[in-house]
Amino acid sequence: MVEQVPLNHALIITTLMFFIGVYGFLTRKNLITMLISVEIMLNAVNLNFVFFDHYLFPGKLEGHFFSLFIIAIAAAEAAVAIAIFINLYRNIRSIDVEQVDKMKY
Amino acid sequence: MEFQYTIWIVALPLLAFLINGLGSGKLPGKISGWIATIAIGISTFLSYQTAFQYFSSPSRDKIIAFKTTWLRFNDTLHIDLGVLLDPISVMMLVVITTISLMVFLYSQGYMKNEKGYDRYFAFLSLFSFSMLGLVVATNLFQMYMFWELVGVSSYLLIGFYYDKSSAVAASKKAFIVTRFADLGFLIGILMVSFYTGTFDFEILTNPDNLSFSTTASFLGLSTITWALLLIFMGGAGKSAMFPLHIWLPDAMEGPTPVSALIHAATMVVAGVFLVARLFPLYHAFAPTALEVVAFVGAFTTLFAALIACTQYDIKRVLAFSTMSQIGYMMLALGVSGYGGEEGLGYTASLFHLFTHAFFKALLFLGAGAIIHAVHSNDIREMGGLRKYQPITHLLFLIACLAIAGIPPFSGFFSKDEILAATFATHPIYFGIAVAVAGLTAFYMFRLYFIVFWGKEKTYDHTPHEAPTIMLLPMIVLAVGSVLTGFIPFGHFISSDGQSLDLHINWSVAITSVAIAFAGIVVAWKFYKTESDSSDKVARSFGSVYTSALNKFYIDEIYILITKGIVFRLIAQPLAWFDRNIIDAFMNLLAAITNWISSQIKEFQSGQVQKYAFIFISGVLIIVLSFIYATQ
Amino acid sequence: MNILISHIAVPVLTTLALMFASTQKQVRTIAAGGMTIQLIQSLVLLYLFLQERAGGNDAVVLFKQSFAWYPSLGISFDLGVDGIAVAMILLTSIVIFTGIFASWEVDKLYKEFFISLIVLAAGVYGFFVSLDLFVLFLFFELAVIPMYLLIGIWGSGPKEYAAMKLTLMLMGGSALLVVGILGVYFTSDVEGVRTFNILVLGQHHIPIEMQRIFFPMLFIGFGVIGALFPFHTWSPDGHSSAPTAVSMLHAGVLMKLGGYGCLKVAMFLLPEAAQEMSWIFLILTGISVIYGALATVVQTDLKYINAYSSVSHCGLVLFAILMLNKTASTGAVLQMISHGLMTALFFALIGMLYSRTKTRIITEMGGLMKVLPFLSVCYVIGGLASLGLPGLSGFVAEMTIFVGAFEHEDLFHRVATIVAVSSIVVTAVYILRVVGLLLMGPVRNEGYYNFPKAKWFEKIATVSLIVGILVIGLTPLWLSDMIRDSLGTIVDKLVLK
Amino acid sequence: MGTSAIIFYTIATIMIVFSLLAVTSRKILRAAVYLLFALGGTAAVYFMVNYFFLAAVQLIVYAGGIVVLIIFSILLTSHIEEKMQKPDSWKIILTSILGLGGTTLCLYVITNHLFASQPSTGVEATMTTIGEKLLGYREGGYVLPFEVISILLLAAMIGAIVVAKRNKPEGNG
Repeated sequence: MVEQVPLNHALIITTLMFFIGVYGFLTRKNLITMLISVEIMLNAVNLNFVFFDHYLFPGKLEGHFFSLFIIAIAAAEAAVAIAIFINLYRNIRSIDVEQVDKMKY
Repeated sequence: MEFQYTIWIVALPLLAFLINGLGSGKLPGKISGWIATIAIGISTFLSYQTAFQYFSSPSRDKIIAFKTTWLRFNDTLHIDLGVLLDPISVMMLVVITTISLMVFLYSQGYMKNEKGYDRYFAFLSLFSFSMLGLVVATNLFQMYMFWELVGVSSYLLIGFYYDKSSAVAASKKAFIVTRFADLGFLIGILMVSFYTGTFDFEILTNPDNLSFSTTASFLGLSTITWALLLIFMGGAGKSAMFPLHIWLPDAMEGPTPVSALIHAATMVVAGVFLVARLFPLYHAFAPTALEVVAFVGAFTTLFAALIACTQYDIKRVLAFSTMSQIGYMMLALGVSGYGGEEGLGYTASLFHLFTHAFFKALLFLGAGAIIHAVHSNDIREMGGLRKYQPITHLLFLIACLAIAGIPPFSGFFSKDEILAATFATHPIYFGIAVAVAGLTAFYMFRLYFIVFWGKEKTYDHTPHEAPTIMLLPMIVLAVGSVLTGFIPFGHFISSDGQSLDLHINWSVAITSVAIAFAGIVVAWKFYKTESDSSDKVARSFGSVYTSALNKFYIDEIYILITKGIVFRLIAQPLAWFDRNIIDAFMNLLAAITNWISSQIKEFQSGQVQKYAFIFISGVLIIVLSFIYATQ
Repeated sequence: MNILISHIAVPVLTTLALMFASTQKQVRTIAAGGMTIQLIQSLVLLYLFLQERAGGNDAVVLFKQSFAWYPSLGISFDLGVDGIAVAMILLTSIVIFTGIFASWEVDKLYKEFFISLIVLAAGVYGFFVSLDLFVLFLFFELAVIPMYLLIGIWGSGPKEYAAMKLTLMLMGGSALLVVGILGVYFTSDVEGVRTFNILVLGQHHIPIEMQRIFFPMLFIGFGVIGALFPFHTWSPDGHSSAPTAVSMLHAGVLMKLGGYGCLKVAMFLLPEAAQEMSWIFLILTGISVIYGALATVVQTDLKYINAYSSVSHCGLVLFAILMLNKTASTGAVLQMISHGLMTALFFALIGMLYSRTKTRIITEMGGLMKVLPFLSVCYVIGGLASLGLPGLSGFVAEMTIFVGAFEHEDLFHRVATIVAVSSIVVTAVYILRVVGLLLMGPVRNEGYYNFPKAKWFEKIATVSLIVGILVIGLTPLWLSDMIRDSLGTIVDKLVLK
Repeated sequence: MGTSAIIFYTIATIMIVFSLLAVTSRKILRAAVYLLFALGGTAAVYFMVNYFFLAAVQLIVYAGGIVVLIIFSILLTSHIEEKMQKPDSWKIILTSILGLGGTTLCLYVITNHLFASQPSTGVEATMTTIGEKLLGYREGGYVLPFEVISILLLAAMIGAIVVAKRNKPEGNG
């Protein structure tokens, strides 16, 4: 693959994916869909790690492990986030992000 | 130093002040009066001793009897406290201590039943101390210090009856008007010291040693002339010269002995003393200033005499008469030259100061005795008092004759010298002076006839003769009023320290005595018996009479300026400006901050997406700027 | 132990001791005891200082001590005093001592009150003994902050507003100060070594372009607390709302930090700019003097009267400093001390009168001389000192300023002096107005006859202040010479171009 | 263009498309499913670079864990039939501008930078190497982050339980 696909192209893909995630995070109103967007962004970052590892520092596996840890943390994050959502839903009967502004000023 | 004891002349009254002041209310009985009187008595004795010792030597040099540095400003300027003895200061010592002693004694009777007896004597001692310190000052600044102290003690004494609103207002007025004049004095001192580098009288009164480092001028007058004019302003304020005279009539709110001591014999002549002290300086560097002195003196003497003819308050008549007499002294100083016969005005002025102190103090004390008996100040409520107060009547008559300038009473001699001095130099001033001599005789005898002759009024209780302790000082002063004219004054005091023979200029003397008699006769005609002839004459003068009665509305003009302009048009708008512009501006700043923060508070909306949006935009902008920067 | 350190230590220890006190009696005994010790050791300091000087020690500052604090930034805790600082420390000791007695009857949160008050005093002491700009600024803030609490909690009237306004305006000044101090710090390094030490900085030369930027910052920064026109408006509001002792301490001492700072920091470190720009500030301070005095004339609240007259008097301090010569600067320091004592006396008396009459409006009172002779006489003495009666401290200070200012070669300065001199008339007007309305005249209210006479602690407070005023007024020479000697280093820099 | 390139670009297209769908779909459950596809695509890329373990983890944790979690929570909190509101158009416009701007910026950087690709050394990410590295405490070992993440996961688990638990005393429960 290294020989056939230049790193630039791979990075273009991840960039696109990342900003798609950003777009989703900023436009979606439902908290769960926002979480989905976050996962997409994380994924893009993971891919980036892997690509850099694979293309530029083969054999070191640093990107590999980083991705691994990110996945683990993402799992934790998702779990906590969803716990919060459920609690929130229980309290205000909605998981609309625009209604969650209790902490302003 | 043989004169070192002179420091006690000044220090003893201070001691009395401290004892009476700190022990106020705790001292038993009337002891405070005796403490003060004994202190001033010793001072008086020492003053006579000094005078005897000083004048018995032929030299008229300035002697520094005592000197200590009190405050240093820089290498050349420093305030010393000390005792300077020269003819005029020794003469003043004698005058002040004598009059003070008499007044202290008199007060023991006069104030016997007043509350605040201790306080009264404390203040009176403070005044004596300040006045003595003033006349023996070795430098301008010491003089200024005591000048202020004199002003304060005058303030305290005028306001002695502090629960009487009119007394409070009068004391305030006196202090503020003189303070305003002192402002001129202070600026004058600063200017003089700036150009000469010294405050010291020894240097300042020796014009040969002085050179003014500037030729700068302002409004056509040299700066030194301005400086001396400003100093004269201080003197004019204390001496109640027009137009700074308005405080003096009101100052009569104080106890009568105070008026006698402060507002007749001693403090009010401080201005004359000041000009006399700096006379060499005036004469050598600022003849223009001296002309102003003469003009102000002449104007005041006439002006005050006219008002005095119309007043009904016994003390106010005397107050205006004081102004008029001090105007005489100023006039004499203003027309005087330096040295020899030229310096006649100088000698005459101080001679008149000397004699005036005695007969004016006597007049006031007499007035005090009358007021004490009648319980009123208004001469319309008096009449026929010669039956009840024969001794006072006699003494008052002596004083009236003295002030009217009838020979052989002392006023005749000194007034004659003043007239002679003006006659030689300024015919117009001479005319004024002679006219005022007539007016003086008229208004004094108007007073005399109304009070002691005239129709008897109904009194609440029979007027009584004053007690001995009050009569005694009056008798002493009366003796002074008769005899002091025969002192060969020119031998002791003259402008250049050389002995000057005073002789009576007969043509002048005859004129003035004739005029004085005319005044007395007119007064006798009008007031000997109650008649309406005086009213008719007064009415024929019409508006002149009314305006003189109202003191030419000077007070009203002052009130307009102070209350109307300074208070209402400057101070109040300023205070308003401070609250509503300056402070409002500060509050506006605060309000703007508040407004801005309430605006940007919106950023803190709680909307996660907004935060993220801004965050990401920020990141992008930073990245962009980095890229831009590294290219 | 170094006597300067103990000057900071005693208030701190007193504060600590106060924390363990419980009853009101204990609290005020501890506070009074601590501040009495402080007063005594200030007198000892004065004695030691004069001894040293008499012994020929002519170092710029005495009792020097230095503790490295943050060496890599050049911050160290440097202590040392010259004659000016000694005089100011003595003033502070007297004022805080009397302040304790003047607030003897505070019964709301008394413990906290005294703690804040003494912390404030500790800040002031630290300010005066510090030679290091950074530490100096630290203590400055330490003195300013408790003010907010003291006014906000124990004040009267619109106290929150006043506390906020005062603190914010002073903080605004502090902001300028920080910039100015850092500016001096960064522009004056020699061979890469930076220091905050004033004496060392004083030997460096700061480029004139930099001076032009930082001088106004430092001067205005200190000027705000010195009530420089037009940054004085915190003073009337703040003082009128503050409790007695706080007004005393604030007007008596804290406002002096401004003049002291202007002289020893702004003028000393940035002399060329000071010379160039003095005329601007001269106009402002000249306005302060006259304007403050005139605005006082129409006030009716006693505290406002005193606050505005403080603006006028403190304006004179800055005015004198800007005259750039020794005599005027000596006068400025004298005026700081004299005004400190006078205004503390006034505020103390106002507090005492207020506790009886329950009003501060002079038109609603009258005839107090008859019912409260002791306090009234004290008030009159304070008033006479304020209007510059010889024999009291005000005269000495004002005359030194006027003579010094008039020494100036430049005509403009002399004309400005004449303008400033005329304030003495206005001062007389407002002082006599107050005395006339408040103390004299007939007794306004029958109830006045039931007023309690002056209590012992009130007498201690007023008498100690009056003694201070009298001592300076009667024998000014030692004080003025002590200050003059210390001004040499500062003024020489200003005069030499 | 070789086979792997073709495969890669295909997978890439799939990922992009499903990502887009995941963030724009107005039915929430569908969005979750699209996410699943995008994640699956990622796993495929991992396979392509021979990181089998990572690919497996990706499938298990993401596709198997997180997506299921998301779907459950959707079922708990939303009506799946309901179409979500369209976001405000100004929001879309602004965000698009931001997104496009960011993309352009990144792409500008990426395309202008020349990456020095290294040839593959043939070190495989075998289970042995991974295990040794993950538990190695010498240089190149990841035992510390491994342990820290273990604790994090534990904490997250407990936290999630606490947060999601019904609070008994007050409220309506």
